[in-house]
Amino acid sequence: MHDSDGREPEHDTHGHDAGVRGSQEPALAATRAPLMERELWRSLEDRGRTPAARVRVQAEILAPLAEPTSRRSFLQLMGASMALAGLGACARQPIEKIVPYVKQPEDLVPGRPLFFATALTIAGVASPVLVESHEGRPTKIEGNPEHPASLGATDRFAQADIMRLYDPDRSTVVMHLDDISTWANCTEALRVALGEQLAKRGAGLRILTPSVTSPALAAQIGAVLAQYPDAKWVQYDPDGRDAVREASRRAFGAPMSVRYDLSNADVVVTLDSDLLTSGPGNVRYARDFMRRRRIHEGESATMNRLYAVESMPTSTGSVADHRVGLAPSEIALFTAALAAELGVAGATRPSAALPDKAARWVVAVAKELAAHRGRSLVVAGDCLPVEVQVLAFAINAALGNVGPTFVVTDPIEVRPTAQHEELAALASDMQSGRVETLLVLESNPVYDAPVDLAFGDAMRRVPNCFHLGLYRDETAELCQWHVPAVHELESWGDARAYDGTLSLQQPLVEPLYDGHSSLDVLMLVAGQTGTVLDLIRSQWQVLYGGAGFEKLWRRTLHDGFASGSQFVPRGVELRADAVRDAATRLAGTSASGNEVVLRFDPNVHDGRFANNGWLQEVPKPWTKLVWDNAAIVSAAMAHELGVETGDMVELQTDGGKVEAGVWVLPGHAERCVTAHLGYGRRRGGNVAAGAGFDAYALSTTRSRWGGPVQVRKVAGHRTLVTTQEHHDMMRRNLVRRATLEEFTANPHFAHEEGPAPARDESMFKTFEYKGNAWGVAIDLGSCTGCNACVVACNSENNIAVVGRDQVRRNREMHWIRIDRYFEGDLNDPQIHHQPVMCMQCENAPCEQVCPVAATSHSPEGLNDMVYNRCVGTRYCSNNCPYKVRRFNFYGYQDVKTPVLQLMRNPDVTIRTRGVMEKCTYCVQRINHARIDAKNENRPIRDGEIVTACQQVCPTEAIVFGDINDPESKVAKMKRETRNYGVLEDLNTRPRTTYVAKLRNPNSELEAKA
Amino acid sequence: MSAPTGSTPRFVPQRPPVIAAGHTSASVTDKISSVVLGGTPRWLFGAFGIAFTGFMVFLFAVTCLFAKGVGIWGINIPVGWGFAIICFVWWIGIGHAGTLISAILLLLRQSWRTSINRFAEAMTLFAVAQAGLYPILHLGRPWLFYWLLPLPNTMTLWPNFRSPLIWDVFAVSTYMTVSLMFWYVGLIPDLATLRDRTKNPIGRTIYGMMAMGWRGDSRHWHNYETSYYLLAALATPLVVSVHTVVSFDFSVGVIPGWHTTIFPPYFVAGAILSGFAMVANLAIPLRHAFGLHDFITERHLENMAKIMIVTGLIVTYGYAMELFTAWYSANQYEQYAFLNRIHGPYRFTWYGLIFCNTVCSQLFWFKRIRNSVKALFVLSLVINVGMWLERFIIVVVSLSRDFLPSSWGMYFPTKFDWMTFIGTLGFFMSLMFLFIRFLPMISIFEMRTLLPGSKTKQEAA
Amino acid sequence: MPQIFHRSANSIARVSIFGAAMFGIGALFLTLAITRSSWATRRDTVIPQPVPFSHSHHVSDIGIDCRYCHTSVESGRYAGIPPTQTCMNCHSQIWKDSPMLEPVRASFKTNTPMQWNRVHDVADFVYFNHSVHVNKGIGCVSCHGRVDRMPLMRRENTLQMEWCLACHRHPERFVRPLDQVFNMEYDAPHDGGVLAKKLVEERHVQSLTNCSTCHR
Amino acid sequence: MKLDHVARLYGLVAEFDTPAAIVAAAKEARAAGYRNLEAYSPFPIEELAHALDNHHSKVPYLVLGGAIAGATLGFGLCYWTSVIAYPMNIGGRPFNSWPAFIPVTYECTILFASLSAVLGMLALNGLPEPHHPLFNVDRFSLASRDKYFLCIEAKDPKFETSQTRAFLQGLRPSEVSDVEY
Repeated sequence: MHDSDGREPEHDTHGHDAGVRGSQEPALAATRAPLMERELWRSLEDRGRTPAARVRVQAEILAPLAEPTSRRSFLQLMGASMALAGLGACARQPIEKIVPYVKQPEDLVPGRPLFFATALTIAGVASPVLVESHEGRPTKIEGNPEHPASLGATDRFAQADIMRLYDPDRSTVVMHLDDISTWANCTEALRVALGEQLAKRGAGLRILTPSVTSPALAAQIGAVLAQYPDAKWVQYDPDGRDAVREASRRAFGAPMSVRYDLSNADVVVTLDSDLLTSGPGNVRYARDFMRRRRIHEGESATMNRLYAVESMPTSTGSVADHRVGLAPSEIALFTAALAAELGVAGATRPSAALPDKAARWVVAVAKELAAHRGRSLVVAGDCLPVEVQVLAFAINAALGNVGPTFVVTDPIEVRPTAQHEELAALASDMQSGRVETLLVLESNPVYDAPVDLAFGDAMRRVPNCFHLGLYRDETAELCQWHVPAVHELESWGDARAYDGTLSLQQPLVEPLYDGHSSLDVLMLVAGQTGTVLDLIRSQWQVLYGGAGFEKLWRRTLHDGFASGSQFVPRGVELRADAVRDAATRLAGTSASGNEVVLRFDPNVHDGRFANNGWLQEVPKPWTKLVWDNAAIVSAAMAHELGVETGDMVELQTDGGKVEAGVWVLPGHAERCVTAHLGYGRRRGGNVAAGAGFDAYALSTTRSRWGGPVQVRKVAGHRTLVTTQEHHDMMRRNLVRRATLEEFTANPHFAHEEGPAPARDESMFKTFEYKGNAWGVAIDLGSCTGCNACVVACNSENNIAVVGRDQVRRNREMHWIRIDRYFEGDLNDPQIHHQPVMCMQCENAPCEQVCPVAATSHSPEGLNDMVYNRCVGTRYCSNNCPYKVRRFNFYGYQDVKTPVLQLMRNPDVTIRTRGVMEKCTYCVQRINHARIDAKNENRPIRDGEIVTACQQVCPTEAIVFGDINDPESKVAKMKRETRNYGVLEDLNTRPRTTYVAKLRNPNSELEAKA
Repeated sequence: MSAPTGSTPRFVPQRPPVIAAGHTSASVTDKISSVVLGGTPRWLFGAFGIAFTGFMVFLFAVTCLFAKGVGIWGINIPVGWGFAIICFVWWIGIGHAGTLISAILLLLRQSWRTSINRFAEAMTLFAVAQAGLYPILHLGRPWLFYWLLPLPNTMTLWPNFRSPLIWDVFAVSTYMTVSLMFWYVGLIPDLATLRDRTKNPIGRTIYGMMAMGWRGDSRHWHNYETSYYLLAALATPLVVSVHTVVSFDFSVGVIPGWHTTIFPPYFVAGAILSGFAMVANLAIPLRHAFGLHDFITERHLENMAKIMIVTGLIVTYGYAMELFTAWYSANQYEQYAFLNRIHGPYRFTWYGLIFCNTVCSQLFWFKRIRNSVKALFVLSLVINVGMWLERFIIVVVSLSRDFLPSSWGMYFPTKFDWMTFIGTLGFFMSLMFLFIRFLPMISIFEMRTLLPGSKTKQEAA
Repeated sequence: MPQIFHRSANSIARVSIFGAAMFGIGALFLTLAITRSSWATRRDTVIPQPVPFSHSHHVSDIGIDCRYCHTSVESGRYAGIPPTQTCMNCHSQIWKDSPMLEPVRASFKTNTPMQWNRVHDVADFVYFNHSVHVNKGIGCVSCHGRVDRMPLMRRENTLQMEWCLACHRHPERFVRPLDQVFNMEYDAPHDGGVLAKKLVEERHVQSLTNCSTCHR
Repeated sequence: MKLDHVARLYGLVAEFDTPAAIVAAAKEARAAGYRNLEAYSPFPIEELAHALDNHHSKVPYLVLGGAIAGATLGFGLCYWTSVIAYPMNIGGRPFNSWPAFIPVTYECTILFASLSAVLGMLALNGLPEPHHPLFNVDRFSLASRDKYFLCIEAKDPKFETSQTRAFLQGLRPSEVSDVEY
């Protein structure tokens, strides 16, 4: 896993053994006793005695050998190779242990996973999930189909969270300064500190938490504040939606939450917002949005239309019908102009001129919006200034969208606050020594607070800092006390989803380490006893008290949320003066000089996922950059600066300066540099170490999301690693595409190159596939390139993280990749996403060339890959036209770190060194379904099998099923005229086909463009 | 040999003879066997030392490979094959000259072959031995190489006989075996000679065993010749088939630049070209070192040069034809694959290839160049480089840019790639030197047949 | 020139040539023999267990049904090794002081699991599922042999791929009525495969020999 | 070399200097009715084989046999493994994808043919035979250099030591010597 440069190959020299199965060895030692009871697995004990292990030992001796070798290590090498040579012979299987339960849980069938509904939170907002649990080990996270915020899908972050649970870098012990301490000592210290505070009514006590939507937690904090009236509770999240809250306060008189209903929107305008793939509710938004876009034969051919105005190109922008790149200040002007154009009351046209493309847009977009009153939507990104937010509200109000598409509700935060102001106040209090005891609960301000607060220095002045967190991070480092936090899958809790739906969190596994939750700690502070569960139950009783609570509670446990707890839309009164005020302020501004755009990274978000190998290695949309962030600029600006991708530039704001590698990105706005936050972690863990630069150094309270910047070229070079160097489709008809008009005019546009070769177009008689014939259809129009499928596949199929250096050598292991092609003007390109996994060709070129028949065809048309038969000639990969096969050039799988063994999917073999691997259509899921069906002596139902990528996809772009069943969803999709196979003229007969992409451009703009 | 017309001055009056005048059966015997029976010249120690160091480098690289995995090489996805397969094909190619010279030229009664066939065959063996290593080394799990053999096992699994790699296994091992037998059979009478000449008792025992008690009985000679000719007749189609099968590794694939029907002929031609180049590279120094100018004459060198002209033309035709087919096919993938060879990031290899194999091989049209030993030696070296480049282009350049631009990628050899390559050169030369030192590098008994004194007819007449 | 070799050398030479060939072939057969030997496969070798549990006693003497202990055999991948609880159901009453059963009681008291040694152990990359075999009418005996005659558990079959395939290629030779699956004494009717044919049809028994049936 | 028994005579051997001489001698010996003759030369002399009437070789038949066996075995192996032993759907190709089996068949043919050529030759020549009475003759070592030998074996019905020696002397050899066991 963390074996980034593959220095320590895990050999599997057991002649007939391709690998350790994922489930085999949860190192019981490393996990706590209660977990041990649940393990039915064979234990690690004998492992040291297996030949594989013996060689591994030698391999470790050899580890330093990557570089030039001394005589000694040469001799060691000789030894190792002798051993290897000898081990070709058949070896004897070691005797393994069976560890049954002492008392077996009733509902548990060994080998059958159980699913539990719970929720994960980012910035307090719940994303509802179902968690697959194997004998008490959570192994896979899925969306919660019943929950309105998920409908069965999740985003990439939720998928990757399982790896955070098992992250070996998680903090495991209570630390006092730099010494290992105990929970008892910590509580004692806390008691003493609080004792002092009790006297002065908590005047010196501060509690810092992330945004809180959890009623239980809020109530608990309330209880604490009751005892310490003068204490202060500060909420801070780098991605707290301050601007939105503030805007709603100004526009509606009270801080409100805003959510969108895209199922009613015909025209959507996003202003610097990655609506569809990040932020609260993105999963649901993506689903609703795409459902309004998909066109099926016979149905009325209507599509919604998306205009994206953004500085850094986002996934949302990539699926927009029209995209324009504008610097943030220009976006502000654009909004103002749009409001004016629409005749919004109080709006004034800005004095400063817009780029003419933008100017054209204002007219066209306004026209379009006006034509769709009540069925349109304007979305302002969370990072835009309050004024822009206000205007966006105003526009929606003016268009009568408030209600149908633009939904205003009570705030989902229990106590909505201007977080940055609170944090600033806290910082100054600390500076001036007014703070004596600080509780930092699961947040990391030292890393992610604006630099000008000098939060770290301020904290040094606080005598008692207590930190609770998953990692011993930058903040923990400066606290006297650090307590390891429990992961959300280890603890009870509750939180609200983006729409206010109250979701319950339940523990999937006993805490792996001596961890505690915020609730724990706060109960301690409040001097309460009892369990967290009781606390939550009592809190819920308050909410849903009365008779039948037990019933509701049990149902909630099952569903994962209280159904119907969604917040109801509120009618709101827009304050004209607020609009006028905002408009005039914007009208004054002008767009000039270079700006830096600070945004959350698509992979590591605000930095909380920086130590997550899966997310680090997932290629970012648009750039396909991995393991790094960069100073992203447009081609024109790069030319202006005289830099190319990889050159170093220095970015300087009033906050400070950083050096960053340049990435030239087609479609990026002019006059601005995008720097993604969340990298450059100083105490982020082994995975995060060395990845990227810390863009928070540029963020100040005045310009948190960027502002004026000096950019200058400096010496040096950084190898920015990408998984795809070539953006050009080379006039190869890989992603077939058309506009809605073109399609209606010519429904067969996808087959202009002629149809696929006939089935009998071969000198051989072709195989007939009776019974089930598995296939996949992918709707290219729906793919946002959000990467959720890639992470889901990693998790489902135990795919190794290979690390920056190996990716640089084109050795990433992803079974599914999202190819990205640019089309058209370099400064304003169209982008196409194409998810590519094994096509399961019926005439598979890979199979024929394998000398040992390690890959062959199943009667259901699967391209079986047998890892334990593979000898690793790599011939199959060479001969694969789609290059979807992946090879273990080293032993990439970490089979040593015990805790990582718990993470593995027990149904998928762990591949060892020298073995080829590839997508299997999740054959393990197919087999489970088949076995269930056979046991019940019935055929497999359509939809009974979903592949990991299909299940997670927020936009339902991927459909798997039986193509021999004419009624199956996949068969229907494959009957569409737009359905085509990539490279099908090679007569490979891919089972994975694509439904050509449709765009719905505004003819007016298209003509001018 | 029994009808050595090719060598009688009658037919080729203007050319130098294949063996200098004034030699008798005795002088030939003593001259050639003295190389073996005489002491070891000092330079041989030095040369062997260098070669053996190379061999050690090879062992080191291989040990690292087994200990750490093929990841130490530059290979990746899409370029799954690198130096290993390039060298495999290259060595196999070089391995063609030996059998070709001994078999085909024998059948064609080209008696000038006689003085070079022995070490050409040895060269074949050692080259094929090098080639044979690579398919095993390049495996991800080399310790399972035996899964490529049709051995009964508890999995009831068998090799996939549709895979060209299995064809390789059979072709190369057959070629190895047959060449070995051909070489050994040819050696038997000379081993007898050495047995009877050597003063050293150990040597005598060893040569004695290897000679199997050969006495030169006329009945033996008859069976011997029959089977030797039959072997030649069998080796000829074999030698053609081997590189054909090797070329299948690529032409059976679907990758643009691989999927070509012209591969078999032009692989074979290329093989012969590089084979003769290598023979020239070995023959010229040896001839100097051991003063064998009488036996390896200008005529031999010139003939080799001529063969290089022809095979050089054939491969050139191959290159041209590839380009033409790509253009004519109107298949955009094919067309791009070849444009990429000329314009792509690896273009220099393609230009190098054209220079080495086309330009240089055709320089031999000039008699002055053809007859200059130095030129021949240098150009042969160049041609060997060229043939290596050809394989590099076929393997790496084709793979680096195939169908989906999204998965295009470059291949850069690592130090381990180079060590494995240089290493085999050392391995090869070490074996070569051992052979020169301990076995007659020119077939003595066949030389005898070339002597005027060996004719019965003229005297009888 | 004196003779180099004694005349015996002639025969020695010829014999040694054939000898070499013979040696090669012999070595091959030896390897095959070893891989199938009970040493390599642990077939028919009794592996020591913390408690010398006797299937023959519990099955044939007492007549406990397989499913009493192996609860998940019909529903899950694993037949299921009984939790200590199951043992204690009876052994808290009978033999409750037997020293032989001390480990069981200890496990129950200290709430630490028993650690049995695996007898039927397929390679880690083989995904065998009990439920589907049982539900298609493959009797326990077919793989595990007459456990009712095994005082101490041992592996009856090699569990090697060729052995699996023997059945997967001809399931009809092994299927039995569902009510006979757990019957140790079941004896297939000698009706020329009429019953087998019927069972195969109504249970949709397939001969699955493709790789992903067992390997993923 | 010590002989552990009374030396008996294997035959008489005459040494000649030129190929022509030995051919002539061989012809005369045959004419004189000797049948158990052996002629030794440093290189093959076709006339000599004719003179001694041993130019019929069985090697070609062996090779043909080997070739046929090889072909059958090669194709048989491919066919049996991929059609009968474990038929698999490999890339949609039929079980019996015979065109793909040709290379293996071909190589096996050549391998077996060549093996039978070499082994056959050795067998027919009774090799290996490191020990042979002729090696007791000191000058015989020149047979592998530039001398030619004609040997009349004692087991020849017409053989009578003194007569035969006289006969050989009559052939004007450079030397006649006894061949002892």
